[in-house]
Amino acid sequence: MQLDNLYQEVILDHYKHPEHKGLLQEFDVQVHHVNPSCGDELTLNLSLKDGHLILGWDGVGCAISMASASIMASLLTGKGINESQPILDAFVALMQSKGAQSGDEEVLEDAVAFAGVSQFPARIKCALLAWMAYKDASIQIRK
Amino acid sequence: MQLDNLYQEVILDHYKHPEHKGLLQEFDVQVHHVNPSCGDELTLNLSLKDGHLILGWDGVGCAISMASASIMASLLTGKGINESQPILDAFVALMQSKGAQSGDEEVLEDAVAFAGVSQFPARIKCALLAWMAYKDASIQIRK
Amino acid sequence: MSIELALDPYLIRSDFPIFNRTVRDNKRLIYLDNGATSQKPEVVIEAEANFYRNTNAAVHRGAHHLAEEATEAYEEARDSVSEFLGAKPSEVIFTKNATEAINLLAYAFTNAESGNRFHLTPQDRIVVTEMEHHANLIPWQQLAKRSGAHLGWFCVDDEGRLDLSDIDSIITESTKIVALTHQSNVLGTINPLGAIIARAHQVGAIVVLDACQSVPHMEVDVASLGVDFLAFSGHKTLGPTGVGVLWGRSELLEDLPPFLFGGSMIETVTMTGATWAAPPTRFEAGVPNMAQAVGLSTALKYLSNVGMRNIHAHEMKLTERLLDALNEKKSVTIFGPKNLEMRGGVVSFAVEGIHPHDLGQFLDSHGIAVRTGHHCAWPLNRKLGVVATTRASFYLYNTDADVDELVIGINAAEKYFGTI
Amino acid sequence: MSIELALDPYLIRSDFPIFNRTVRDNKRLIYLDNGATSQKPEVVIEAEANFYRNTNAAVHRGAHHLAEEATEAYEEARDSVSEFLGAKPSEVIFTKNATEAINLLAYAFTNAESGNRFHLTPQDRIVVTEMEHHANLIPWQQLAKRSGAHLGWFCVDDEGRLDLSDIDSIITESTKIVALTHQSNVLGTINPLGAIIARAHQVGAIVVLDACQSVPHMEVDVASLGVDFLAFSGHKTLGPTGVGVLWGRSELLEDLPPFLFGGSMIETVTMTGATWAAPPTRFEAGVPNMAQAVGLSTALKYLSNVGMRNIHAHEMKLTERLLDALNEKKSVTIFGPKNLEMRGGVVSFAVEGIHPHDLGQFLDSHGIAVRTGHHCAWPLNRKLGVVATTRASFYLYNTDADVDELVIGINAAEKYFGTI
Ligand SMILES: Cc1ncc(COP(=O)(O)O)c(C=O)c1O
Ligand SMILES: Cc1ncc(COP(=O)(O)O)c(C=O)c1O
Repeated sequence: MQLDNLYQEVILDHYKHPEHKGLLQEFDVQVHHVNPSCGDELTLNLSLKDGHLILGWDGVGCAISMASASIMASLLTGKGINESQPILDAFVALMQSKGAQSGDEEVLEDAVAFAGVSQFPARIKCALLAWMAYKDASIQIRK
Repeated sequence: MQLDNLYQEVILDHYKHPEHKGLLQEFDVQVHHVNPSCGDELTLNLSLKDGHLILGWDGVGCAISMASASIMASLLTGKGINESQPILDAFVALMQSKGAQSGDEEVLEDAVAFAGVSQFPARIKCALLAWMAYKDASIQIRK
Repeated sequence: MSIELALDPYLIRSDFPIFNRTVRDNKRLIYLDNGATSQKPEVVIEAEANFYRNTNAAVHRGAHHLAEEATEAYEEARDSVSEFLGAKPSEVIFTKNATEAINLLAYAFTNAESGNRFHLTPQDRIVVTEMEHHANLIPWQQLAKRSGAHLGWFCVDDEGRLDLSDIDSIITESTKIVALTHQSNVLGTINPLGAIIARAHQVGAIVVLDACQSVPHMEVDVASLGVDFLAFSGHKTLGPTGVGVLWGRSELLEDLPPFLFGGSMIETVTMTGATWAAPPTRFEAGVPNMAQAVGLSTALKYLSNVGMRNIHAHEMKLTERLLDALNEKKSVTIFGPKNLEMRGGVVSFAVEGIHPHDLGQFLDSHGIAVRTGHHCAWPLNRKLGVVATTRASFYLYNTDADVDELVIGINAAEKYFGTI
Repeated sequence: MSIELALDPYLIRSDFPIFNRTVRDNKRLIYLDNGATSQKPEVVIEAEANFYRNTNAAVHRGAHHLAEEATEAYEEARDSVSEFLGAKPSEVIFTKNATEAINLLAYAFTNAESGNRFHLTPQDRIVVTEMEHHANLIPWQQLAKRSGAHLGWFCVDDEGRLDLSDIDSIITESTKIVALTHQSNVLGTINPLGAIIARAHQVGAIVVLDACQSVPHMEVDVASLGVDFLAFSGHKTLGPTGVGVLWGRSELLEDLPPFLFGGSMIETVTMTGATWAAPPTRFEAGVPNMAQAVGLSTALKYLSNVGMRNIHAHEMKLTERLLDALNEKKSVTIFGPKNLEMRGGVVSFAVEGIHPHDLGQFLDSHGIAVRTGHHCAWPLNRKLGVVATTRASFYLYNTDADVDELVIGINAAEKYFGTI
């Protein structure tokens, strides 16, 4: 069933048990992103400690957008900011692949579960919401 | 040939040899009408002498609009203003008849030649240009 | 028995080619997104196609045979629309959609010079409601901004109805425009126009009705409604995309300044200025959407043949069936009237624990097309305290089976997402 | 021999169903009114029809299967238009016709607040030309009026060319907009853009090109043209009615305020204000003309398959044939270039002693559709000293025989009206 390509086990798990959810007490950057086509909202906190990223987030949205935030936060927390760039790039490329790629598990780890999303054009924005917020925040934090 | 219904002999005659063409030296009312869809223009002078209408006109336009001005001016000059109303009404009704009427020669005289025009929707405005100018002028002169 | 069936949706479906296709791995198409756009019967598709095949020419601009026939076809389309609405042909303006129709009006106000009845000043007031579609909200926000006029609004109560208790302090003596929807595209609520129109006209305001969700689904007669302007979209009315209608009372249209400037809407033009043609041409600049107007008129004739009362009755039957099923489910919250009183065939709801986007996706995998999101009524969503809802909206071709499939689908989604 | 025929109009005609009909008592249709609107090949008609039959749903608004397919079809249409123009997809805005495209721009200037690059003040200048279609004149007149900016223009000389001798005093340092037509819809003149664009960009003005008469008939590549905005109509380009295009450079569109307000063009909305989506959606409020966009893209593909150079060459051959015949007739005055240099396939003329309306009517009785009147370019007509002209305009399906019939028709009209 096509739907299972979209709602992979790991996505539904993160949706039900989100990680790094909750805003940070202290943070260097906070961004708020909205998906205008559906109203989903996401607030992302970013802080850099000894060159390591700490992410916290909160939001309302669908399983795809919330799981994506959860998986992204897990994946990037602890990484260096430069280290995060190829991961971001790989995720964006995966989303634009129209189902042609399955994603590099070395780089994306659990986030390869979103490969199926790229076949559902209307849902790509959901999966990207957190990542675009991160992109924005990471630009700000570099300044 | 359908075209001959439109360009009746009498219409082409009036077009080539227009009557009452030329503005009056003295007049009570002058109106200027334009057909926005083709740019045709008509100036109509009206004066009342002892209760009798005198019409003069000038303009640029197609055979239909110019012949209509000529025939109208001949028909109405010398008539009383109240007498002109049923003639105007009859002409307008003829134009709206979509070819169903042939016109009352008692009332419209030579103007029945325009009966064929009512089958050409795009040309009705041409035939009506002078008459609408007259309608406008006659309202002003009554004031 | 069959004599009692005024409307047989199965017969009607056979007129709509799209129901010959399937979606998502061979599922039957259960199209419940009629609030967004309607499907088209083959007669409408053919009417548009045949205009191109037989009659195509620029209207109002040529004396040749084709141009005559095109003009006749286009003006006959205007006649049918006016007949459908109980209006005069010269009161019907073809636009590209309802959004343009409402913007036309809002910009025309801005183009009105001092002395013109449509001229607004900072002392004036514009009134809308909290349940407006963005298309009937933002144009007025922007007009308020341009003119300095004040924007006020009626709130929506817990039942999804307009709160009219403060009507006299909302529609004040300085109110010039009251713009509201006939039927909410989210809640299904049909608004009580009588009291609002009476108060608006008492203070000399004009009433603009967004009839996008009513004209396609019920009998709408502008003469008896008493509003001053009305807008709807062709594509929600079985008609083509790319055509909408603004209706306005002729005395008002006479004085209304133009909006789009260009060919055909003029009387005379010089390098420095222009004067305007009479309505409706004043408001139709450029070569119009002729084939679409012809398609729309065919759609309205199709609707009239089925009968607008039959259509409304049919939709209410489906709505009742859905409300009955959803009212029974504890996990479901219905937004808007929970019974059939003063409501149309639009039902928005939430299913506990499942985001509308996920529910919509799940239903889609069963061939069921619903809409999820804010439905272009973001302020209303905020009022309801949700970021999005799931909406099912009916039309004449929907069946009891469509409703049942939707309910089965919702139950299955709850299992799939593990919320029950 | 036949290998040399890059374009066979007889083969092409067989793609256009309208040529199966006759006009006025069984006359062959000789359609020479392409400047007003073009005929449609069956592939375009079917593309629009098949959108309704298979893919119809509201784009960008639903997650269901049909909505996905509709969105894909609509965005693919945008891609084809951008490819045809040598532009980026995000630079292509679908409007209802070219008139709306130009009005969009003119109103967007008015919506620009102080600080925005599109904000105009009474110190600014807008420049047009004397040969503009009303659609590219009145919107700028009105913008001048709204903003207080000054409207200036290039004049047309006796040969029907723009007089650029005063270019530096017409496009002054304070000029913000230069709006002109690529090809005159009356004279056929193709304007020399190079000098004008260079001067406009030197003073920081944007150049708006009315490409209604060029995009359908010749290769137009926005990248090499160097203009900033460009508008054309679908219906003149073998496409459906009800669709037009505004193209704009992305850096400019980024900053351009919206025009029509409503659904889909927003980012966020509250009761009191809204923020806007990125281009091109910012400029496409409401459910768009989806089927028409798809039809237009099919039309552009059809044109590309025939080849824009072939089409232009073919039209120039017909134009030469007509000019040769008319130049020989003492009773005929041609308005505009009398040779093929920098001109397109549009020929306006006067026949001594016969009003254009009468000539058009006579030709129509022989099956020949030409246009008569001011062609929505009234100021140009005044400059030419006529109230109206007769215009023949060609397209890819016209034949030498069409030209010959026109010339025979003109001769016959002179006999009929007794002017020779
Ligand atoms: C040069 C020119 N500009 C603008 C237009 C307006 O196009 P439309 O009527 O399709 O908006 C036309 C055609 O009528 C034209 O020929
Ligand atoms: C209530 C309401 N108003 C306005 C609109 C806008 O209609 P359109 O998008 O066809 O312009 C819609 C539909 O989207 C609607 O439901």
